[in-house]
Amino acid sequence: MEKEVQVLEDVTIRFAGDSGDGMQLTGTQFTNVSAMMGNDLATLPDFPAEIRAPIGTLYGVSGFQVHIGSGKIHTPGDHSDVLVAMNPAALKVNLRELDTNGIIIANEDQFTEKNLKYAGYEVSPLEDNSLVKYRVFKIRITHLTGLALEDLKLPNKTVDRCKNFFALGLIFWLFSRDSEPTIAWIKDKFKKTPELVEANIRALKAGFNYGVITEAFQSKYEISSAQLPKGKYRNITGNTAMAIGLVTAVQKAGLELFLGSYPITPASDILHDLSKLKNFGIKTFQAEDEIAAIASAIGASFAGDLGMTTTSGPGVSLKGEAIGYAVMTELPLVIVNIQRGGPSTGLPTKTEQSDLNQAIYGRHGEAPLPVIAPATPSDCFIMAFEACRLAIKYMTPVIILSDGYLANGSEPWKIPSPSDFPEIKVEFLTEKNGKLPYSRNEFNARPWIKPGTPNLEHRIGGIEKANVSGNISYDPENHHNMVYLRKAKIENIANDIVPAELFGNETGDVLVVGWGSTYGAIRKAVELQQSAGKKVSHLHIRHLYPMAKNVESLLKGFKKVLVPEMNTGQLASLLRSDFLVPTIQLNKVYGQPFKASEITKKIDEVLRG
Amino acid sequence: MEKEVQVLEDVTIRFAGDSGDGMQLTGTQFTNVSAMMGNDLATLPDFPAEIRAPIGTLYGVSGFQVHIGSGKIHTPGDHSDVLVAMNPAALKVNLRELDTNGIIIANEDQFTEKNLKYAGYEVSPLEDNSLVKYRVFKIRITHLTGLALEDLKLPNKTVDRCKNFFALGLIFWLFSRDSEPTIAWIKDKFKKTPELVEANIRALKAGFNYGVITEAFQSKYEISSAQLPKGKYRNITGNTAMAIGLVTAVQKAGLELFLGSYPITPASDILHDLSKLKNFGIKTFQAEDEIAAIASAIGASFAGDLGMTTTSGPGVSLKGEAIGYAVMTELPLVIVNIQRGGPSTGLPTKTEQSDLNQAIYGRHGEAPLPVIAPATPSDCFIMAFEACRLAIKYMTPVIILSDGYLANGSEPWKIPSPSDFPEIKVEFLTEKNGKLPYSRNEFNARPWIKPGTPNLEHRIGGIEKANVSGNISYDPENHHNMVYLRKAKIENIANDIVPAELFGNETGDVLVVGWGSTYGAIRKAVELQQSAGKKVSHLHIRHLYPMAKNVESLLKGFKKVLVPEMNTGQLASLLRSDFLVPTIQLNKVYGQPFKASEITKKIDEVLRG
Amino acid sequence: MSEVLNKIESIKLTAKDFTSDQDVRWCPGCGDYAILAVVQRTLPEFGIPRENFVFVSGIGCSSRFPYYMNTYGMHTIHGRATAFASGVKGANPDLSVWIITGDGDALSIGGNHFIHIIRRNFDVNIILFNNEIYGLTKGQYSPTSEVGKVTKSSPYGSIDTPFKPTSVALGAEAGFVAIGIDRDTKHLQEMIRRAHKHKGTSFLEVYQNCVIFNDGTFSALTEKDTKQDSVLYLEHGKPLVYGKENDKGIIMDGLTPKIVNLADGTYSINDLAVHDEHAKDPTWAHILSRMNRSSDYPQPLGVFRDVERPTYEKGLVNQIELAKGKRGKGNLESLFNEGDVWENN
Amino acid sequence: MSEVLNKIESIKLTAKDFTSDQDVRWCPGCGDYAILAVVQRTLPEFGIPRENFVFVSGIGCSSRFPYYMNTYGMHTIHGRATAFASGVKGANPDLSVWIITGDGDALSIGGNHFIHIIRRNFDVNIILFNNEIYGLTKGQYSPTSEVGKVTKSSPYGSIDTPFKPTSVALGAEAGFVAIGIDRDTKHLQEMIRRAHKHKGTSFLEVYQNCVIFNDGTFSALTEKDTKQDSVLYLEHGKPLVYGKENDKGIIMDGLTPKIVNLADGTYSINDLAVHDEHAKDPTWAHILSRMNRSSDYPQPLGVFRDVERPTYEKGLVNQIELAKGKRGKGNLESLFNEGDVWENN
Ligand SMILES: Cc1ncc(C[n+]2csc(CCOP(=O)(O)OP(=O)(O)O)c2C)c(N)n1
Ligand SMILES: Cc1ncc(C[n+]2csc(CCOP(=O)(O)OP(=O)(O)O)c2C)c(N)n1
Ligand code: SF4
Ligand code: SF4
Ligand SMILES: [Mg+2]
Ligand SMILES: [Mg+2]
Repeated sequence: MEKEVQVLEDVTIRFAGDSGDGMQLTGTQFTNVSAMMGNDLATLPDFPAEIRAPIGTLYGVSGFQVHIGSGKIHTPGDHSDVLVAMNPAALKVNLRELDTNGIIIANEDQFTEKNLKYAGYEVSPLEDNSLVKYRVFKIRITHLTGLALEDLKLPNKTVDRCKNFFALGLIFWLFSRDSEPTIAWIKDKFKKTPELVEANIRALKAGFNYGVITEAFQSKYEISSAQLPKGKYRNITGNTAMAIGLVTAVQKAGLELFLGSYPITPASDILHDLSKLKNFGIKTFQAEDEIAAIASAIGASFAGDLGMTTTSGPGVSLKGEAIGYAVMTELPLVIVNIQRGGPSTGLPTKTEQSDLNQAIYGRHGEAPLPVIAPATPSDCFIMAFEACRLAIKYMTPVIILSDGYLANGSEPWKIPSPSDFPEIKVEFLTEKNGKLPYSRNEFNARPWIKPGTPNLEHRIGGIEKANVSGNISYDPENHHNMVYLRKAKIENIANDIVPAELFGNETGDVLVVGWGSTYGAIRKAVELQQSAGKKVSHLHIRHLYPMAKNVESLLKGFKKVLVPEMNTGQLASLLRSDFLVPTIQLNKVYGQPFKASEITKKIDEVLRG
Repeated sequence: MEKEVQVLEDVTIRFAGDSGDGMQLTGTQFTNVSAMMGNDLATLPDFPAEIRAPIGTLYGVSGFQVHIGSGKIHTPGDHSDVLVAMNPAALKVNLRELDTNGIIIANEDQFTEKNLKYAGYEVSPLEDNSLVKYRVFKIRITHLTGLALEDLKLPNKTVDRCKNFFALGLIFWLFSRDSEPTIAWIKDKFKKTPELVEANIRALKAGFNYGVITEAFQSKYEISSAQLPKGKYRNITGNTAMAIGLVTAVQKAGLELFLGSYPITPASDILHDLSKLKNFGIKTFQAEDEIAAIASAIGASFAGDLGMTTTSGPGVSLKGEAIGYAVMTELPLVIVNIQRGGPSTGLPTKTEQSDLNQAIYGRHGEAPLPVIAPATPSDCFIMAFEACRLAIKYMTPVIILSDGYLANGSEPWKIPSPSDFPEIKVEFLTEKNGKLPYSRNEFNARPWIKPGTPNLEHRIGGIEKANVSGNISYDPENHHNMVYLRKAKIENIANDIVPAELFGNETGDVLVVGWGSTYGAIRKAVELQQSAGKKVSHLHIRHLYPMAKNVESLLKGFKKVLVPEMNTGQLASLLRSDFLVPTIQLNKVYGQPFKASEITKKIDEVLRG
Repeated sequence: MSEVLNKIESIKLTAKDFTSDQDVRWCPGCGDYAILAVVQRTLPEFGIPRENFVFVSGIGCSSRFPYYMNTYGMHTIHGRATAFASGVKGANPDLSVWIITGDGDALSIGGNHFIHIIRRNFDVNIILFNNEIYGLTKGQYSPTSEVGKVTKSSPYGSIDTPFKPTSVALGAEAGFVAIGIDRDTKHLQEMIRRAHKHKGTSFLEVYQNCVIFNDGTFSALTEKDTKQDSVLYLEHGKPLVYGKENDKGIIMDGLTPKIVNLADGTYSINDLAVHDEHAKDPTWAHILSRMNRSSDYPQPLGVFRDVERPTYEKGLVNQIELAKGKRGKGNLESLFNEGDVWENN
Repeated sequence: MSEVLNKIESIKLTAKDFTSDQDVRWCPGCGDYAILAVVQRTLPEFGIPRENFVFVSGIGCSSRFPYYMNTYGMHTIHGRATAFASGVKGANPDLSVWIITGDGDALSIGGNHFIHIIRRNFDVNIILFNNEIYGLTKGQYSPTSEVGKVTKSSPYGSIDTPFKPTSVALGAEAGFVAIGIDRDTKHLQEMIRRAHKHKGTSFLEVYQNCVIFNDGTFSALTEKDTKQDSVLYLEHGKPLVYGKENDKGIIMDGLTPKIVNLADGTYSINDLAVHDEHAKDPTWAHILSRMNRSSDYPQPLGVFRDVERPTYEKGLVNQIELAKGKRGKGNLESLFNEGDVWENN
């Protein structure tokens, strides 16, 4: 039976089920296939803090939202058009984000009395009239998967684990996706257990065929490929981009990478990724805690590697003393903070931007260092490279502020060529030539001297040091001067960074200023406003300290400055203090990224005055 | 021989010698005696980071400056009038602070070739003409002490240790001090070794008599007692005032005090003082590190004691994560930071105000808490009490920012009566009465529930919690609300604190805004300006977060706002961000307190525009 | 006294009284469930009012434990449970304090607080859920994972020599050291009783299966066909016998334990080493702590050492009483007026 | 190879070469001076170019040490020297890394990093200056101070049971454990040689007199009239004899060492326990670690244990070589293009 084909500009699909239902995997497969088919996209994985909460519970629901389209995609979608709900809890938790007239694909087999009760339903929503606003497809996914695999005689548990591929197959059909890449992936993934290869492929095909054969769906959809620039692409998460960016930088610097890290959500994947890359000569050291992690990284930098440490907010709270030590000893160091919901343990698997103040101020004494923040998943690559560049050139620790949303979210990445990137110049001092450990070059940086170099033996430490000689100094004036010298060294970086990029006109009614992962939502909202003829521009600050030199004049070109942040106003307060400009804040501390519509609405409000 | 007696309004004396020369003790004795004679005063101990650096070296010089007077004394003196130099290094290091025509009392016996070399003198400054600007008295203090004790047949080393009392005796004579209190002190201090009692008293008297008998000094001086309000007084350092303040508060609250602490300069003395006060039921726990120190204090607060922790900047850098936990669990906790020169190990024995940003922002996530700072040594008592009051009433951690100068400096303290202080109301929840662990009272505080209370069993933790129930909650809206609720709770404290006190008119040309230990220098400078008819006022901010409600309007009453700080401008940046007022900064990061003259000069400059 | 006894007598709590209203959120099949059930079942025996229990934990799957206990509880920060608990017990020595921690929580980030609470000897009970993996962060190797272990953070195998937690504890002056296992709940219950009974820091390591990230690590100790040849149950005063047919035993050859066969007649039960929990020196316990799965020896389960010394909180209270006796109960008036005081008239 | 040997041969350094231009800032009479002198005197023997030495310390009087060595040096932060040093050695295994630390630095705030570096077995040398006090902060009790010690922070006497540092190290899987003392510099020199020679983490505890805050704590071990009856010098393969007239010895009674008199004829030297540094199990070293000043036993000085196992940095390097062999030397082009890649035309 031929079905009607509708062409869509974009669609947002949310896969939701129990933590054990494989929704992250399903979502990732859909994403990768869509990316390979040339769509632009953005994703939002959303999983519980529990590893695998009891089956059927509301807090055990794991979701993965993906927004694909033929135009530029900035966000994972404000709402979803399609919800795949593997059980009642998944339906309950995600329904409010489903658009009216949206499609629900529900695994009917899981709408048992017990599961309904867990989800807090008295009556099955599939049976009462509560879902009239939506297009509901109840499908016995478990049962149908079982039938498809019947003759394989696999244990029930195994069969049950294949049902996500049935759902994926169905969605592949519905959105005219190519199954081949996923089939290839299954073959590789399960190559050691051929029966699983067979089972999963069968489930996938059964789901696909279910779409083809049954009368349930009146139409299928197509999303043409996006007008992305020509080139090779891959889909990339922020954490992977970060890992690759760090490796690229050390290679371009001709250094070795030493990572001292302690696992923590949502940063651990960088450690995992880098641990795999031992063939790049990368040394990963899983330390006993965050303090040892950073201390070992600083030790490694002293010895001539580029030391790095990756963590999240609670880890940074522990590293403050050592960061100050790196400031004092003026050693290169890269500190990656994948922010999550705080304070304290907070919401470990949710996203937030509330560690900006800490990055800038969170140490005793005057301990300035550069703070930068990527704007999108693939920008993590760029900013990782930038952090290494600054650390080496200025002999300083650098903090990169990413967050849970960037870390796990993904987008298509136009794969560059390694030769697109400049070498990072490293000059180890090898001969005295009149230099001392705290001599200064034109950037106020001191020389980097590797142990093992004859005649340059020296000692560094956390006590205040005399400029040039680097010897301990308790001299009052020297201390004052060194405090200001360290500050000047960092502030001078403002002369060495790309100007902050403005989207829109240089003057106007409202400037929306953002940083970090709010980029997509702000950009989309501003695009909408601009196409509605509003005098609204977008300034995204990727260098937070020091800021690019043009920030001040840009701010002053607008009647109003609106600062949306996933915190209570940390950048806003920085802007007020640095530039004495009044700011209007839009703050959301929901553990979730902004929706473009929320920002659009606020801009409207600000425009109305 | 009767000598001329001159009456002075005030005098500043600096005792300086090797770390082993007992200069801190000598200075303290002079201070205490002067206090008892009714002078107002301020002191500035200044000692090296080394315990006892090699004899005669410049970095081994230990100094103690005391400024006494018959008027109100705000600072330990910009310069000294008298320098007691026990060796060449002490002379060298301290000469630049001596006023022209100032008195030098030098222990001639120590001006040996070796010591001169250590101090970097080619020729003895006592012999060339380099000291013509001063009134120099070379006295063979070591030799004369030896003579005085000759028949006691003590070991040389012991005799040598008595020479500081000779110097003290001479100074006692010169400034008409009463020797009796010091004699009593010697008797008590050395009661176990009667020969030392005898030796030290003899040395003291020998010094005194040297003044009486010799022709060296033309005149002696008197400083009449200050017009301090009637009452009982004692001389008190900031750290002792802090310790007593904390004890007073817990007694007034009917609680027990649990101190979890790890030694660190310049905070350790609070731990020492409280350890002695076990008879107040105080539990002091010297933890294995700063993290365990604060963690144990939070545990104690959970169990119903008032938990406290005392430290300095490096310690606070380690406590960030646990502080955030106390914010999240809303438990009372007092955190005392005696600031020192930073960053990193910095200048451990020097003073600085560079941990303000850290106090306010130094944790991951949105983790607001009250930050307060005493202005003078005896104000440490008041602010310690205030910290406990706020912690208990608002169920929150509170940070007190003192510094090395307040900690070791001293001033006369008008001893209050314990009954001058109000009770601090503590209501442990003992019956459910419809309340839950995160129910709120009118101050947004949650109930304090002691383990051991039947039927109120509950669990707290660092994961975000549902309001009222206190159960774990991953709900996005709840998180947002809780972030803002915690913030509102703290900001509301602005309604419950004394208005910031203005010294001078409410409007004018320049408002000098300070916080912490710069109080004395600012006050003196502003007094001078005012008496010169200038429209200058002084605003001292003791509640830094939240600030008193009147701060904004006071700031706006002046043409210019000048903010002197011993950092690079942390309060100034806070004022700009909070109130959008331009600030003029005066920053000094010398590890030393401001001089009143430095501030006066800057005010002149600002007035000139 | 009899009143107190009456009060204790009259408390008849059950496991249900110790079950909180919170849903248990571990993975289905996780060994943590069994340990929770045993603790809930055992506490009522102690005759302590429910409100006097405090469970303190760090961060990790295991550290969620306090939420499921209907007692007072603190879910603290990673690695610091022992430090928080020191404050709880120090502030109120009457509380029965239980510390719940994991191999990562106690021995990686929390190693320092762990050894310090043990040397200080607060009277608390530490239950370390050792699954030899980081569960909550989804499967990295821990300080108890074996060399060569492939995990997310050790794709080429771990190169860290693992700690033996009992050796660490003994090196830190532990007075009570025991090992139990999730699957032998009867034995585990006895271990919990013994930990409670010991005055001072009791350290109980519990082998716990993480079904998701380290399934089956302890299977040799729990599966029917291997268990009896792999486990050596310790009983005070009893010789070290084990094996399917009780046919194996341990003798001491100088300082080295040796496995002998009791079946072939060369050795009899009388030749075997005899377990002594109360040996004054920790040497015997130390020897037991070296025998574990990674060696050829059977894994000893039971109480390795149970020797008391003064507790920290006793010392603290005593000093306060002493000071009050010596200096009189603290009085603000005189505190204010200490030192050199003068009058301005 | 011979070139390297030549290079080594040709290096003829002296103590002076290892002396930096910084003034030494310890109190006159401090035991630290002697240790510094011994180290400066001993390093030239190793034939290692001066630039290949790195001294890493924490914070404390003792931790000022690196400033006085004319080598590379890091004076780090309190308690973390071992962690910094792990990075130094991990980054460049060719360096000879020495960690200088105090009893507070290593065992109080730094306890965790201390036990972890030992279990990982980086090839570094730890010298712990144990003066049983916090020197730099002016005299608080430390984790090695004895119970009852009156200090600034324990005016009523410490109630903390002290650690035995060697026991802690052994509990953490130490392969090399030794004790020396500031006043016996010849013996100390030998200990430093031995520490250097051991491949893996060498832990050398040095008793050090703090003249200002804890003067004379070790005097029983150093003063002429008590020394010989208080110290037991360990030598591999030799019986444990000590005493003014070599008249005392140690026998083993089961697992318990006993002091016996060799003079009255009941016991002869052949009855005595014989020291074995290389015993595979750490039990013997553990027994020695329990004998110390606080007991009736003499204080053993010397190498307690010297047993090698693979070092951490070797493992790290091996994995990198392995990975390069298996996957080819890392190449950015292919790293960028990993996974599902598509072309947009
Ligand atoms: C300061 C800090 N660092 C890291 C983490 C992340 N983290 C949480 S639990 C954990 C390890 C858990 O392992 P374990 O203690 O063995 O507990 P399990 O989950 O296996 O029961 C880590 C690394 C954290 N929450 N806080
Ligand atoms: C984070 C931090 N906490 C506390 C201190 C203060 N502090 C410096 S050295 C020291 C202890 C020193 O004792 P030890 O390690 O035994 O060295 P010693 O001075 O006795 O040689 C302490 C507590 C510090 N510098 N940093
Ligand atoms: S991850 Fe492992 S330890 Fe954690 S709950 Fe699941 S099975 Fe248990
Ligand atoms: S205080 Fe003690 S340890 Fe420190 S330098 Fe002086 S004598 Fe040595
Ligand atoms: Mg674990
Ligand atoms: Mg010490």
